[in-house]
Amino acid sequence: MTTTDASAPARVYRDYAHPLWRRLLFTREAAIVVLLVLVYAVAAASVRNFAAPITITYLLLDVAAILFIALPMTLVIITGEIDLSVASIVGLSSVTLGTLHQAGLPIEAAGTVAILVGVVAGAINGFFITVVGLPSLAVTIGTLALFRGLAVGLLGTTAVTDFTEFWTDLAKSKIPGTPIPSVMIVFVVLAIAFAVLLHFTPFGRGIFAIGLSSEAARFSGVKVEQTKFILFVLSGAVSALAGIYYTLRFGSARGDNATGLELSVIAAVLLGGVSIFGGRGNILGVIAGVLLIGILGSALRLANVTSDVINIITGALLVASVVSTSVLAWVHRKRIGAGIKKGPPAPAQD
Amino acid sequence: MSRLAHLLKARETGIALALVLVVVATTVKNPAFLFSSDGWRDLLLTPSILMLVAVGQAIVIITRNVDLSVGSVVGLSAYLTGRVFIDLPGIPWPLVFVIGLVFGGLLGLVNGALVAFAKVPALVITLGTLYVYRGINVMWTGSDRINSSDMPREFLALGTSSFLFVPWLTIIALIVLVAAGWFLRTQRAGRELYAIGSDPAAAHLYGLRVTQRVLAAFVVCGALAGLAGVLYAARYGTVNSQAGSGWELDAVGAAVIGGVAIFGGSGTVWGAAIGAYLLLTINRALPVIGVQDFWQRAVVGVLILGAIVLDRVLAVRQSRRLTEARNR
Amino acid sequence: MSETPDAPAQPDAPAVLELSRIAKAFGAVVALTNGTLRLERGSIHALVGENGAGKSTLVKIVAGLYQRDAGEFRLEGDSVDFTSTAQAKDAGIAVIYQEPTLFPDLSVTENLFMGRQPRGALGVIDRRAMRAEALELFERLGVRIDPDRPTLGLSIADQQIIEIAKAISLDARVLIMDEPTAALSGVEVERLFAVARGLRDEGRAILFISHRFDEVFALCDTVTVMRDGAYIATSPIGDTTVAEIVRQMVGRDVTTLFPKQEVPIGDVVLEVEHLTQPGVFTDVSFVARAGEIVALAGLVGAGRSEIARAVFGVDPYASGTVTVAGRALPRHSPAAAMRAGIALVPEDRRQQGLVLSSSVARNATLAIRRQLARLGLITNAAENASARIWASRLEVKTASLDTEVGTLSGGNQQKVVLGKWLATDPKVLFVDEPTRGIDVGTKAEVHRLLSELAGQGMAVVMISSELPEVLGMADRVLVVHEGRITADIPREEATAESVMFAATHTAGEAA
Amino acid sequence: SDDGGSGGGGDGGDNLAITFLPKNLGNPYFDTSSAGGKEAVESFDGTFAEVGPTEAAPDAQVSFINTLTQQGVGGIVVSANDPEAICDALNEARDAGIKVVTFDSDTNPDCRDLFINQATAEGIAKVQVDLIADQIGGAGEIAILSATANATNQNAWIDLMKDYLASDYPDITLVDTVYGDDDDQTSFDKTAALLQTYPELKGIISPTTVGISAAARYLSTSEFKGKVALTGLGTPNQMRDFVEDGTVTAFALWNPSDLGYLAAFAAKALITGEITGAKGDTFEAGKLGSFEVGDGGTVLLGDPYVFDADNIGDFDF
Ligand SMILES: Nc1ncnc2c1ncn2[C@@H]1O[C@H](COP(=O)(O)OP(=O)(O)OP(=O)(O)O)[C@@H](O)[C@H]1O
Ligand SMILES: Nc1ncnc2c1ncn2[C@@H]1O[C@H](COP(=O)(O)OP(=O)(O)OP(=O)(O)O)[C@@H](O)[C@H]1O
Ligand SMILES: [Mg+2]
Ligand SMILES: [Mg+2]
Repeated sequence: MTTTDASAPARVYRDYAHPLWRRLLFTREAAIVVLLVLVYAVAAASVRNFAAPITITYLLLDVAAILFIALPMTLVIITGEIDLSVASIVGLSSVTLGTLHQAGLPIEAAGTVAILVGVVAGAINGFFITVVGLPSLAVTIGTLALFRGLAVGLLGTTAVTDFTEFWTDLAKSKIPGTPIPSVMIVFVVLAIAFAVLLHFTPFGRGIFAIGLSSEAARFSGVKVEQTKFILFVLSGAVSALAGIYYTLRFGSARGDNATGLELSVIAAVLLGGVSIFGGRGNILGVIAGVLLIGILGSALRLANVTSDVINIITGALLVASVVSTSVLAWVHRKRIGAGIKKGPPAPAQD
Repeated sequence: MSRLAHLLKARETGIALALVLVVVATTVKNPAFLFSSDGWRDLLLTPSILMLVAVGQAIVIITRNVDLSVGSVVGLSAYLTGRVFIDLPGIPWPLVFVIGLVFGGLLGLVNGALVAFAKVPALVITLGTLYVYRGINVMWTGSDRINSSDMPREFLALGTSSFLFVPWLTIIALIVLVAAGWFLRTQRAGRELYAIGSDPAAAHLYGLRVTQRVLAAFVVCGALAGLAGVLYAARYGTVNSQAGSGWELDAVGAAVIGGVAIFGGSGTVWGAAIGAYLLLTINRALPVIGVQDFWQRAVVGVLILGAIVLDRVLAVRQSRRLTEARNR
Repeated sequence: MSETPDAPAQPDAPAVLELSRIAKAFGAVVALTNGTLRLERGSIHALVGENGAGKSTLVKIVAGLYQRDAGEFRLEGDSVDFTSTAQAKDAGIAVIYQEPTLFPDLSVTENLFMGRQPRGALGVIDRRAMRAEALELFERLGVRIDPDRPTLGLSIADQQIIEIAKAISLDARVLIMDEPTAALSGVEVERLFAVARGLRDEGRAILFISHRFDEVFALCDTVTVMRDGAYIATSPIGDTTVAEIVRQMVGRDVTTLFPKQEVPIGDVVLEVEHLTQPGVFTDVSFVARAGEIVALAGLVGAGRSEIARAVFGVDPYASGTVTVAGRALPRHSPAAAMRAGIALVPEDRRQQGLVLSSSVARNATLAIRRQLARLGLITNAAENASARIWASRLEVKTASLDTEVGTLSGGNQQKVVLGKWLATDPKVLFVDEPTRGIDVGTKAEVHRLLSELAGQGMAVVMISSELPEVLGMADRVLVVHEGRITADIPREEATAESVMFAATHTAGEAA
Repeated sequence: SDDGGSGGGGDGGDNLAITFLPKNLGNPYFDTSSAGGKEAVESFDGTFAEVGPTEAAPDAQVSFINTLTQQGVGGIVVSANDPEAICDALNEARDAGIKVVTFDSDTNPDCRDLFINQATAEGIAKVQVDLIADQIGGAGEIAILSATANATNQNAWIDLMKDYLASDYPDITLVDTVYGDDDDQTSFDKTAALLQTYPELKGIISPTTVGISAAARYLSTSEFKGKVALTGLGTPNQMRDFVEDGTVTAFALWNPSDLGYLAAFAAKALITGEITGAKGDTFEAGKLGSFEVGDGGTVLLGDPYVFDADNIGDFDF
């Protein structure tokens, strides 16, 4: 079946409007990666001791929890939702692990239960957001308090610290012959899994479609609610995993572990080029975003810059990154004048 | 519809009822919660400062935005208050209120300008300024702190003393609340804030000055956070670089509990104020009722969830009623 | 535009509103090339033209929402340049936009008076006066709407009435109505006309945009026709005919447009039985056979789209069954419907049909992303390959496959939606207003395509508000009225009269 | 004088770059101890620095310790937020040749070389209980307002206080322990809650300088002023007003400045190899004289000092 007129010259469809190098180079992600490399190079050249391999070890150990949680958070934000309860789930998982271990369970079993707790926590978020239909920002502000309260309530003043050395050492061990912590193996596996899920599966295509237009996605057979539910459960599970890592790394299970981490995660994800309106972002950019914040912090601390200045720089970077995107988009619109952009306020259209 | 029926159906009524319930239950358990001069004073006083921040937050949320930097603004302005007293000895203390308001307003202006002109999401911008403002605060304060001895007695007295059994801070907060409530309900500009939050695209089509109004909402929110910072200094007497940290979620929580829809367009500052009172009163009541210190956060979380679910149920019921009314 | 004639001769007195050679482009999309219009005091002026002719764009330029790229805009003879809708409002121009622009959380009264509420001392809004004024307005329009309820959940018709009331109460010298009657019933339309005539007699100028010629002829005294963003002609209503206007609108005779091939009709593919969703549609039963084009006709708001959406599973339904090729479908599951072989080209292409800020390739393959996956993995290469096939079959005009689909012209967007669904190789294809907003040439192409698809054994269910399209394309016409199917008219018996009669009368009354 | 990574090797001699890592910055108690440390380090021509988190979070100190390890400082003087969480980081620092001295709040003994104890835990617990018992007349309800729930030193003292109360003051009941997180506002509000929850309350012990000053500030303006006794550990500068206005009669503390001073000298002695941290080692600590390492690698500063209206004027820290 064809409607092509045999006499008419066949139209040629290029796959891409721009060559590969341009498409790769002129993206938010590329900008972040370039910035990352630049910052690393400048720091290595100018900050004493920064170039040492141990920097990489410490840096990765420090940002590992953020890296983990950033993965599902990326997917959640791409669907246009948000999960503020992740750090509280870290605390809850840490406390679960600690209490059960204290009660005599081996780490493997206690860890499994901790992850299940994370799954349940994520499912609670998912239930309120997709079944009851509440805004995720409000729901997860509530569960942020709830999960943290449970965590702190369960352990009270005590902290569980008597973890088997095998596990606490494992959490900090390096891949033999490299400065890279072995926990990065787990991360790389997870990151590949999430990247494939987001960028190379029908499920991932659905995630993007939901973020850009959930109505159009629903009309295309994307199971919007189910997808979001799964993502919140994933977010809970991975946060719980991060909680286990956190606990073992510091050898201390406490209810207030990782307090406030949610904002660091979200800041890093947004810096990595994910749009808070949903529909845009990629895993590579997010990883670069997390590492950028980590490297900046590590280099500045080594240069004896105080944490307040580091915070200012982080915040300013975040603001600059979105404002610059918005300004670039505006310039782009001025130049080619397309009238369609996502995000309020846009004039209603026919 | 009679006024009474109207009042009973208002979204704020349920939450106000919950507040009354908490107070009554706690008082029954321990009469001192209400019937002692400190109990009465703290009941009114403790939530007053958060209330100011929640009122500002509600105004911003009504326009379908959010301001996460309020906690940092409170901290900065509280420290500024102390610095003013130290660096400008003899300054008449009422002037610091003006300074706090203006200063907070300026910080709000930065947020508002970025949101309104650069057209970037408020959540991201104010998350960024949350870090920046707090960082500036820490940099400025260092390990310094303001002690009560640095501030004039009359000013500090504001933080605790009362007028006709109502603490001064509460009176200030109430005046602001009434003014904000009055403005939002009776002034054109106030109604336009609702319109903008209800449907920004329609507001644009309609010719409302969206940019200007959103900017103003952020300035007001910042100014109220600034005022809250001044009151913080008066109430707590000591200010270090962490004053007000974490208040952003309390303020958003208070507004949401009080029935301000997170996607804008509906809710009142009265609701947000009651939400703030409920949030902090629960916090104070739980130990009296016998809930252990550590479990209180969990109860607060359940409460927030309960409030938004209730709000949702009411909204669904109303929309069903409206649909049925249409198919009359 | 070589065929563009000169603007009408200029009388001496300046018109209230005068537009000449207005141009406006949205990036690659040229909406207006020569917007020309002269609106006189005490006159009701019709503006007609096909979908996408640029009528609404012209209105939005007058309203100050868009700024023109070129041309002249005079108000009472003075050149003006609005940069905001507020300025236009202040200059005495009231606009009813094509899409309602109400604030759902606010009360009806507040919606009417937003930004110009009556005020008392201290600038306090006088709610009592405002409410009284609202009631008075509704009285004048002869409608009963509770002024205190929020506009959330109001029917499209009621929303439209509020828009009208809002515009009237502005007391403007120029009133522009962009398809105000699209959602109204006969009684309400009559009321509106009475009010409009009253305003005309007071000396105001009214611009009336409509696709309904009967209304144009009943109400207006002058008519201006636009095509492809350009002015075609202005004539006093008495000097022209429907046929003449249509010829000016389309540029050729319309009868050649609807070529439905005669093909043998096969077995029943889709069977819908007793579908009911309270308040939306009731006891809807119909079948569609292989090779058949079934048209769902009816007035706007009759519930045709809702029926299609429910069958496809996007909307829920309370009772009834949907069967495809003998297998019953679960409710409320588009994924299941797609697996069974149903496809739906929705009416709102920009919201429902396309992910506007995504690429052509991603859109064209969104519905078949699972089929394209190998071992669960999907690649850009696979998507591009599939998208290229459909882009070339439908001759989509796009620079590349990774172009944002929102930047394509409306017709090409519609082709992408069609391609997206044809790629699923459906047994039953629902098309809801498939030719809305697409140009004449493409329209013929779409018709040819639908006819070809039927010829290959697909069952096509077409929802259309254009009677000629329905009559030209359909093997069978099902008429929907207030959520019920009131008539099932075979091709031979389908005439404008029989369809319109069924569309405006309940089942009992229908012959 | 401090250019960050200056530590690495010094000029052939011992690396006297000593960095203080308090629980958090902006805490007057630690400001004073760091000042003492600075005085000491300068007196022996070392390089003094102070780094730290803005909030007393358990894990926040780790990245600072790591950074110091990378910078290769000679010694770290730290007050631990969590006995366990920073342990491994400290051990890594020690593996890199850095001497680790804890002060004020200890870690597990196997993660540091020395602990400079401000006073024996028993002594600290005893002085506070004795003070409150004296102020409330030996009988009635009391409560404790502590720092963070996991603070090592506070928790140890509180346990000892309970034992001591049970054995020596059977008529005093400890009704509750609440946690102000070493945060002014939280401590302030918790004080209010305590007073309301326990109308019969006779006294509050706050074994933390942040807590006691916040509690004093609340009390000074409340109806309970003069009725509910308050004591604990506070700095004279913060408590002066409240002692003068009668809210507080007496409270205890050691001299934090001396504590920092001693810790710095201990670090120096370790770095120069003068001592190894073994029991029985002795070292000179400048103006404070000579000290001996006791059991469990602990050095004791002395006994807590009681401040009251008569002597508070003599102190400025
Ligand atoms: N904001 C916009 N951005 C891009 N293209 C636009 C925009 N608004 C209108 N267009 C395009 O301009 C052309 C004219 O649209 P317009 O809405 O003026 O048509 P119309 O005559 O009102 O049609 P209808 O009868 O369907 O209302 C169309 O091709 C449309 O797609
Ligand atoms: N009572 C109502 N309340 C709110 N929205 C309504 C109501 N009735 C119809 N609508 C909306 O109005 C639009 C037109 O209604 P519907 O789709 O049922 O009509 P239709 O017969 O398909 O006509 P068309 O497709 O030509 O608009 C739809 O978007 C529908 O959601
Ligand atoms: Mg139009
Ligand atoms: Mg329809």
